[in-house]
Amino acid sequence: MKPIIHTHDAIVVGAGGSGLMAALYASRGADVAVVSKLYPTRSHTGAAQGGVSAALGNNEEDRWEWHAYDTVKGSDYLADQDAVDVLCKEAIDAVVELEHMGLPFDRFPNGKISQRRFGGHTNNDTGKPVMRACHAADRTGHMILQTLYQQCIKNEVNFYDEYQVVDLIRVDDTIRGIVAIEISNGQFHIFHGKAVIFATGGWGRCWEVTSNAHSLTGDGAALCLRRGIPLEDMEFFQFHPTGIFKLGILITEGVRGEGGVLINSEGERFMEKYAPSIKDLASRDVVSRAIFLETKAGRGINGQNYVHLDVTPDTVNHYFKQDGYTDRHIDKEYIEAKLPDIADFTKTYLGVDPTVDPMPIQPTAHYGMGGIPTNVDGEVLLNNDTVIKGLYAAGECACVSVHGANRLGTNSLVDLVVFGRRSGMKVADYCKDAELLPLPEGSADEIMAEFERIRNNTGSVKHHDIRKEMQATMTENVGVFRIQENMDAAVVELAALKKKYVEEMSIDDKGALFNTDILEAWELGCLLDCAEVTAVSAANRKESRGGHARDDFPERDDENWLKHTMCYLQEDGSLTIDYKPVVIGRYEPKPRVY
Amino acid sequence: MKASLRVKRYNPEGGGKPHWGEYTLDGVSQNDSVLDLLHRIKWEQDGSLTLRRSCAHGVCGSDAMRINGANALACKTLVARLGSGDNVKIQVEPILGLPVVKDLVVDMEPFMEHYRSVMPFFINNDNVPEDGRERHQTIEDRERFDDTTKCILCAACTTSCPSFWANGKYVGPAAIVQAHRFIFDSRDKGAEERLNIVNEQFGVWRCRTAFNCTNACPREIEVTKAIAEVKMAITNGII
Amino acid sequence: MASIAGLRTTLVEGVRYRGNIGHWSWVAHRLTGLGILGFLTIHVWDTANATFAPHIYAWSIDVFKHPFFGVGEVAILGAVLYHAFNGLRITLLDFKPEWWQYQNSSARWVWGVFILVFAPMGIYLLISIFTHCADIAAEGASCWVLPSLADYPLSDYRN
Amino acid sequence: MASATKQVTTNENFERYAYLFMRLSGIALLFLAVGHVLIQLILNDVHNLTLQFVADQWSSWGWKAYDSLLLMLAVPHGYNGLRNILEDYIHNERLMRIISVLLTVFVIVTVIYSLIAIITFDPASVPRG
Ligand SMILES: Cc1cc2nc3c(=O)[nH]c(=O)nc-3n(C[C@H](O)[C@H](O)[C@H](O)COP(=O)(O)OP(=O)(O)OC[C@H]3O[C@@H](n4cnc5c(N)ncnc54)[C@H](O)[C@@H]3O)c2cc1C
Ligand code: HEM
Ligand code: SF4
Ligand code: F3S
Ligand code: FES
Repeated sequence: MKPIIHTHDAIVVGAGGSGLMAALYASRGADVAVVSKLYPTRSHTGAAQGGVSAALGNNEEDRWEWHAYDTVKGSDYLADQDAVDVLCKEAIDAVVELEHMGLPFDRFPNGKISQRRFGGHTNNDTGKPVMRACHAADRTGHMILQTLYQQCIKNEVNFYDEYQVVDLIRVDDTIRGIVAIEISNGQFHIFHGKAVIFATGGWGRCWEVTSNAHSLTGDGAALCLRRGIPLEDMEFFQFHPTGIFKLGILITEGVRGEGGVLINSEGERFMEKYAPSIKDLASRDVVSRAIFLETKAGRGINGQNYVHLDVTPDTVNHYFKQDGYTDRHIDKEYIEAKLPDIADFTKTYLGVDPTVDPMPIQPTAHYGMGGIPTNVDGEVLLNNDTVIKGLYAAGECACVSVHGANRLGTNSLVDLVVFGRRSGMKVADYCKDAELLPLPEGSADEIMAEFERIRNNTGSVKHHDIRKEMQATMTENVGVFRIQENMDAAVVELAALKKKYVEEMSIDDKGALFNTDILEAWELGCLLDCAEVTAVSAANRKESRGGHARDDFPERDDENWLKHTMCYLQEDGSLTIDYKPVVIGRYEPKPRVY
Repeated sequence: MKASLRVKRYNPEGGGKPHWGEYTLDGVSQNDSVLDLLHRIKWEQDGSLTLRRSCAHGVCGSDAMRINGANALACKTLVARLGSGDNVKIQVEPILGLPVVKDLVVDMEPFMEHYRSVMPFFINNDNVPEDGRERHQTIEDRERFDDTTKCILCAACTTSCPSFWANGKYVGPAAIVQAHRFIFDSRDKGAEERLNIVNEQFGVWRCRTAFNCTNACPREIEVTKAIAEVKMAITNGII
Repeated sequence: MASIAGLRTTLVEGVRYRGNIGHWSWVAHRLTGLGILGFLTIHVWDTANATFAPHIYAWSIDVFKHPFFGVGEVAILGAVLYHAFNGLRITLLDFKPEWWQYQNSSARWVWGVFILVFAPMGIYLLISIFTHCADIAAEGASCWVLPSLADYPLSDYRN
Repeated sequence: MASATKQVTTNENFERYAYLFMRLSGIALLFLAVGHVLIQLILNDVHNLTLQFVADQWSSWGWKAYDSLLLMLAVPHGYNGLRNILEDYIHNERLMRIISVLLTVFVIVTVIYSLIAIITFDPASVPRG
């Protein structure tokens, strides 16, 4: 079967918040195709709950500079501060623009967009949590995704739904397009264009317990890596403190924003010890580590590795009083109105009504701070300072870097809209002048051969077995706390798994129609690549910073490690590491206390 | 405990006919979802079993299927809800009224076409406020359409509707829910156009108030209520 | 690809679908509506005969006294009662969207009230079929024999 | 700020009024049809029904009016219902249009024919027996 060729100015890969935002803006000046393996509204942006931050100051004083400082501090000073300034300044416009597109934000009594408190977001003068997270109940991501998709329909953007992108066509230092499989019938397609924007989301499925969808397998990052693009800061992966025990389903930080507290087996609000001033609303890496330490010290509920997240009105009001909030008081109805979906999840999956009983939670693999390196216009970097023409990335798969070593809650959605928009505009601009470079002969041959290989490989191992082993080793060795020996073991084991993947794996479904067996097998390859880069980058960084916490190097080491990791895949399959300096601006690194 | 699953299989490639696949799983827990069980079949027994899924917790709308006779999301249907005892019997089929592509996967295009037909996007060409900030909306006005913003386009409602089974031209409850979301948004200016679309022959009037949609909706949207509100808006000329 | 909805889907899968009670109310409403309509059509045209061909009308009245039609009449009574009560329920739910939460309970109420009203009447009518047949048998005839139109000369029925 | 309602005008179309007619006529039929059935079947045993009985009833203009109204509502209600059902299952638009026209003609003929029967019925023509 010969691949079918389509030509568009720009090709957006992925239809989550970032992909749709980019498509919307790019389509104002160029002919855009959005190619996505899921129907757009099924992208994982739809799972985002808590909110999108912007210093609107709708209810109390707030400034974008405060937002920027919080972001930099949250990043453990690894974020590039010029990019952070862009993020926080443009967040205000971007959020207002979403409202103009019809996004149904919750409202304050004065009719303005409602905002709530969120981890790490503070009033810089008082150090107290500030109301910065704009939200639509606890389904903010869902509303962003729906709104953007709706606007794309309105603007008649071209969608290729359920087409899985499996290769990037790069010729020297130019990009010519991508190769995709039409999932429903197995047909290969080549999308020939002037520009490609990757917006494929995260790779949380490298770990066992994760808040990420089954579809988040790091395809975009892996494809870039395989075509010679480095991956930046991959060792920094965020473990969200409050995932439902064993399932990993996320319980938004908004629960704590509304007053919820973490309680150990002794009934103690343990965050008071770890972050005396903002307690349960400390930034995520801090809280996850605290939970880990509590359970390790035997203070997990029933001796197991989980603690309770308690948002029952009695508990919450008790601590409000203790914290001196005289004006705050909540009741059952308030919780139900503000956190309806959370209540639905815990009732469905745990049989727990959060207004009556506490929820069992544990840290869950959540968000990749690293990814495909870009500048503030979404242009992908070939190395520390050269841009590769025609290639862009935005959203979770990209690393601008605004999140550094640890992302603040709500800052991902901001990232999607701000940098999705910027890259969209940049692409529209680029396509105006750029010429369509010819498609090389046989652009799809290599990947088609790879699929034939997977299809026909004989062996006794199923992709699921390899996936389970990878997840086990990543959880065990490259999790919340890390030590050298374990990370090294993970690197070795991942290499062995990759070998197994090539040599011993076989699939059951040999057909062409909607073959999810072969696609899952191929996705596993992407996961293995992302896992390996993560493990290698982690083993290399000999300090603790943000999401990368080491027992053997417990301190942050600005002298040696205030730099970004850039990991390259070499021709021979080995990974090499280089570094990129961090852009420091107004905020000099200092110790991080909450 | 054990679970015995009967899954409707169909692979037209090579002229296959629809048939039941029978699978037994050991070590099943009350808290497993049907998606977990289908995954186990796919990963441990037969990799060719085909279904859609993504988020695994009921927010993406990928895995609507007919479980023990009624539409539901596989990832949100726990074994505990389907039976107790040490051998739970579970029957899984694709949703009705859309062409089956393979096994549990149906062609969503007719459904999406209806969705797109109701102008499911915000319309307001007035100038934005002078300060460049957001339009205002009262809490009550926002509440008015809250329920219908929850829709994840899973198609469980439309494919449970006897009117849709009978005639695929019926725009279907999901599209009406989407229209409702905008019609009752105080900021939106496209209400009349949308009302006219669902006022057509195969619009809201095809709804026979059977309530299958409401019962099937995994987001617990009050679907029939929304449809009735649209009917009344047309009838009374007031929204 | 177009949707594959149609009569077959409804007939085969509509019965297999495990909807809630509202689903079965819909099925019953549709069937009773059709049933009544069938009867009504015959009934209307037949009744017009009272004016235009009274002898045929008189004959048909006697035909309808056959136990077969007697049972049919019981069914029609049931159909009208159910269809009427459920029709009211549907109308209220359409006109009062906010009452949607009573969908299940109202459907159960409709079935309950229907049975309460229909059962005694149905039994009464069934008994009267028996007594009718018994009366005729006492006269030495049989209620199972259909009258012949030839026995109904027009002159007997029009002045 | 209080929430305000908006006035809207929408296209006139047949389906919308047909829908309304089904519901409103249904409510009227709730009394007319159920009443009719109860009177015919229960209050007057079917087995006592004769032409004479009809003559007695239609000697009153009140009953003539009752039955006419019932006729004019029930027949269109029933046939519109039938049209709805057929429209569900018959997807050929031309065929369906033809059927609709036939049904309409049939409804009109039936109603007019029966109305004439009711109105022109002369109780005196029935021999007292
Ligand atoms: C449970 C949860 C809650 C969260 N809550 C918040 C929050 O409250 N606030 C916040 O700021 N952030 C939150 N986040 C983080 C944030 O939601 C995500 O980081 C963000 O949505 C990622 O968006 P994206 O556009 O990059 O990718 P996604 O939305 O993940 O979309 C990826 C897209 O890429 C497509 N794709 C992937 N691979 C391929 C391929 N090979 N070919 C074609 N298409 C492909 C997919 O189909 C999909 O359309 C949350 C995350 C999770 C998991
Ligand atoms: C006695 C009181 C009656 C009431 C309250 C009533 C009410 C209704 C209502 C509200 C509907 C609309 C259903 C819908 O669109 O989903 C309907 C449909 C229907 N009615 Fe009636 N009706 C009554 C009597 C009759 C009679 C006497 C007939 C027969 C002539 C009849 C035949 C039908 C038919 C065929 C349908 C279509 C059913 C369907 O669409 O599934 N009804 N009725
Ligand atoms: S209304 Fe409910 S059932 Fe229907 S598509 Fe939306 S979420 Fe699914
Ligand atoms: S099931 Fe169908 S008939 Fe109406 S109430 Fe729901 S759309
Ligand atoms: S997998 Fe997302 S809804 Fe079930």
